[in-house]
Amino acid sequence: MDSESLLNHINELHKDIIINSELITDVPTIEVKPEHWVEVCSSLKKDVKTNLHSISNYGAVDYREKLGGFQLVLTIFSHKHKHRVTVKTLVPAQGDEEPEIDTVTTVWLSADWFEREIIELFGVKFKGHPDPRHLMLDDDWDEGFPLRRGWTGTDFIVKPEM
Amino acid sequence: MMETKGLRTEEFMVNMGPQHPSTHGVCKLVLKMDGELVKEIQPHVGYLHRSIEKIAENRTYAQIVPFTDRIDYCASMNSNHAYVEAVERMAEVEVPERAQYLRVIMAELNRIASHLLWLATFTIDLGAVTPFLYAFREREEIMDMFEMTCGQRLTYNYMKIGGVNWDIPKEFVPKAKQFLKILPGKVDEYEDLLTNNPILLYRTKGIGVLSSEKAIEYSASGPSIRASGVRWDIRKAEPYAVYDKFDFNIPVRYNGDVWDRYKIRLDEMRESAKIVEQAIDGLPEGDIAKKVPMTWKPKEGEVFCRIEAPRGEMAYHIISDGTNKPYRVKIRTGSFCNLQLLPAIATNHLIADLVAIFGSLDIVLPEVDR
Amino acid sequence: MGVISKLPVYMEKVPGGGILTTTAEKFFNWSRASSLWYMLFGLACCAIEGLMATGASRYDFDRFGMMFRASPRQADLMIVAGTLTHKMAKRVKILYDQMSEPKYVIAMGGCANNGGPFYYDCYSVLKGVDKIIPVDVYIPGCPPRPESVLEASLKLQEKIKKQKLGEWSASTE
Amino acid sequence: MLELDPIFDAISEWLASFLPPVVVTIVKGFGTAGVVLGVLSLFVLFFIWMERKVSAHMQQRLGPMRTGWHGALQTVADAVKLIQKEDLVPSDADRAVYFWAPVVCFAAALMAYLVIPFGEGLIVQDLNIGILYVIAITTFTVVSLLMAGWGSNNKWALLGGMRSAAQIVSYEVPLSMSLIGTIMIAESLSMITIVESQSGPFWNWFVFRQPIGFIVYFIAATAEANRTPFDIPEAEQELVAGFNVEYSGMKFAMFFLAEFINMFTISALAVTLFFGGWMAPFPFLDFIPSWIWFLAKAFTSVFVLMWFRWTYPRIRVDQLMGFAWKFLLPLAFLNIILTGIGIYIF
Repeated sequence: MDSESLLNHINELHKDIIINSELITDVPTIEVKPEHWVEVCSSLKKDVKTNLHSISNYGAVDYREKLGGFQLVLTIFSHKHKHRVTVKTLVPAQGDEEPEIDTVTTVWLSADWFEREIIELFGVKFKGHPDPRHLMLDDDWDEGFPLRRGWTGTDFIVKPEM
Repeated sequence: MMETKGLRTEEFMVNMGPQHPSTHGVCKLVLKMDGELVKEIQPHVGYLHRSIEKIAENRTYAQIVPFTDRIDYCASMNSNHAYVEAVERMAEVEVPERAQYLRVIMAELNRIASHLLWLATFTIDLGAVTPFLYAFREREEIMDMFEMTCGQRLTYNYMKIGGVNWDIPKEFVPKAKQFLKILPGKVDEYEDLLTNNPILLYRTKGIGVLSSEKAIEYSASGPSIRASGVRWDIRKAEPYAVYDKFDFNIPVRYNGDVWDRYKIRLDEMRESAKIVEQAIDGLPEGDIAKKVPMTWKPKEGEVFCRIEAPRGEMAYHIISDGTNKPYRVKIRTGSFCNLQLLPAIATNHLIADLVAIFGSLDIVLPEVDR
Repeated sequence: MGVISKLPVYMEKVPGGGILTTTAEKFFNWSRASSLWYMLFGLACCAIEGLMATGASRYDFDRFGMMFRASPRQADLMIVAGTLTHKMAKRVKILYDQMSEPKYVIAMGGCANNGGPFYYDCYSVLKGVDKIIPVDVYIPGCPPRPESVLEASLKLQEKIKKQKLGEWSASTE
Repeated sequence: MLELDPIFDAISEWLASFLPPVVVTIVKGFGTAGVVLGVLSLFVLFFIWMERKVSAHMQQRLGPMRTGWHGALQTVADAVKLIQKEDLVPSDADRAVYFWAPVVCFAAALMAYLVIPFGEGLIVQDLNIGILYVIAITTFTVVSLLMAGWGSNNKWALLGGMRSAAQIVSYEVPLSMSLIGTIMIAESLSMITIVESQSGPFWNWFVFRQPIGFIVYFIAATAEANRTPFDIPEAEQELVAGFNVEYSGMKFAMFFLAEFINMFTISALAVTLFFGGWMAPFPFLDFIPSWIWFLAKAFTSVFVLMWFRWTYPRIRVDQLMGFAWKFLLPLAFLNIILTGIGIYIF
């Protein structure tokens, strides 16, 4: 199945849920609302034609100024069909808020560490995450969420503009 | 059975690391042990978290390349390659063919170097010290070639957006040819020392079995998944650079134990040597880089691009907002997922096996922590 | 430690003790300089160059009598090879405290010296290992070549050979 | 000519000429102990240097080069440095046990030399239960390693100590069994008698009459001395440094020296029991002093042990046990039966 027909297939599968769909550098990319996040993910994994069993990448982007929230970008792929799909969702947040969304560790086991990283670096909480401790940062870290835009901490030296 | 009434046994916790000879860097494994038996493993990482993703937000596209060297210091060329490939794909920059060939030559040489380094540390994990030094002997030859090309031994900063920074000197080709001639013999020598050694066989066969279902479920990649019977190599599946022009095989093995992961890397060294040989023979003349101005600004957009690094899939998700600095760079590495599956395959093994399994997964900690 | 560091005090009371002290001093310094056992402790990129490549056949630390020990108790020299993060810094301090006197530290590479490429815009890296433990020799480079690591160990040997009995390590100052 | 035996005799006669017998015995005792300790220390210094040189040349390196000729004084420097090191005791350690462990280890290693004949007449005391004594004394090492593991109050050290206990106790059995064949042929437990019953050309050596016994002995002895491939008690990659992880300075040096003394003990025992002790391979070579023959053979054996160490990977702990009980022990029993049949026939 080439990317275009795959995108059509997914669009058909979740006709009412998908907000936006496009091909980005030949990867089918869909955007869903946060409330449909787990539902879409698990159906993408289970559907025979998509069969997306592995996580390729899972990260967050701080779009609080532009779109008013954190965007989760999940790229998943299938060893069986050798294709991949990107799923996005926008978790609404303003200022220092720590928004919450359902976890996808129930769908993919390997989402565990990716989500832990997002929790500590962006401050997006995952409902039902089995082990929401710090992964990269020290246990007693209390300087906020460093990957948020405009964050500064005590030992953080910004490079002067040349 | 011995009468154990009245004897009290106790499980105990042990911290393996962050400074431990066989965690290959600064990883902490919290083990729950029943005597020698490992009952529970909890990896703790982040001791080398260098916030490269944060730094990347404040650097121009060209300035990020040196940081990619340091993500996977055992295979810097491959990290470079992943990053420049991603940026070029996003901004649709054409790369001259000679540069593409040079990238492939360097990336594959670095794959051999990385596997040699892995072999060295893996044998040391099993208690054999001498093969370590033999593997390093060959690695030094590759380091020499890199050094004559770009002046560095470990962090090369060789590739740039639109091509490569330096052309190869004229001594490079004869040196590389000579190295490729001796390499298969040397790999056979390691096999003589290790593969035919019954102790190594006992230590590795049937240990730490990773089934193909589990490998897929945990998103494993690289040699670790290929040893479990999944034919997955991005060089073949989604050819980037000029990999589609070369004739090479993807070694696949089916048992998924430590032994298979060991054998597959030896086979991969031979295959990589084949690619380098073909690339050197077919190296076209021409420019080594397309001119990209200092104040270069790609148009708005995003890209997700992945390549096959020695430790599995290495991918960059880059978002551009139209300025000269990327809005967000997310780095996905092979070791990050491969370390995650360690508890799944190493529990209920002896501690000596845990060391062997950890070694066989070929984990480099800065790749996990970034 | 202990008795030997007080040796000059006792020796002064003996006639001709001064000469004896100097000779003993030379002998002890020679022994410490030519038997630097380094701890098997790598942090990042520099570990490959500083510990593995330098220990391997082409450069060979063993020529200078340097041998690796896995346990900090038995090591004399700690080569801080690589980036030191805040999370790791506490552990490095513990390791340093576990080493027995006399002990020496080489800070290898830009990151260990002052944060190196991770000085600006980085929230998790300690800007220099000398903020937590005393350092004897600094090696610049990212990563330094194995030759410069050998040079550093020779410089450290020179430093040890000039030491007086009783003022052995930087931490006793 | 170069035989050392008469020198010692002369000294004791000279002492007896002006001292009462009791004092002579005491002086002789301390003197011999001093000589053995001195000679052994020299050997051990040499072995450590040799180990580093042998490993280096096997690995295409040079090894120590800067201290003396080809680093010959390297071990001296190491030893003097270790004396200067601070003596650390972990705060939670069991102090008495922690302190005595290296002492017991070192003493046990030394005591075996009471019955090892270094040359013709060069033996401290020819006990009529010589072999039994050596086997009994070398087992003390277990106690010391367990003490070290327990006393350090470190989990890695404890694991190392337990491993060594399991290992040495298991290998003690095939080791003793493998020697029975030799004893049956020599009809004695005394070292001197065993060596003398191998006199004549080299095909009289017991290694040709007891090949199975020798192989079992050598493997079991390698395990007893904790050498690779059986070095699991201090497996560097698994247990950091095993039982000696918390030891520093002189205490660590004692463990280190004891390891090399043990290595020489098993070599010396192999030479005595299987390679004709101080005997020359051919009777016409007798003009070379006996102690030179003995040392030449023992050093060759030490070299073989080093060769093992730098070639093989480490075996796993359960495989190690299985190997001792399932393979070596039956083989040793088989050897006893074969020897019995052989003696009955001839």
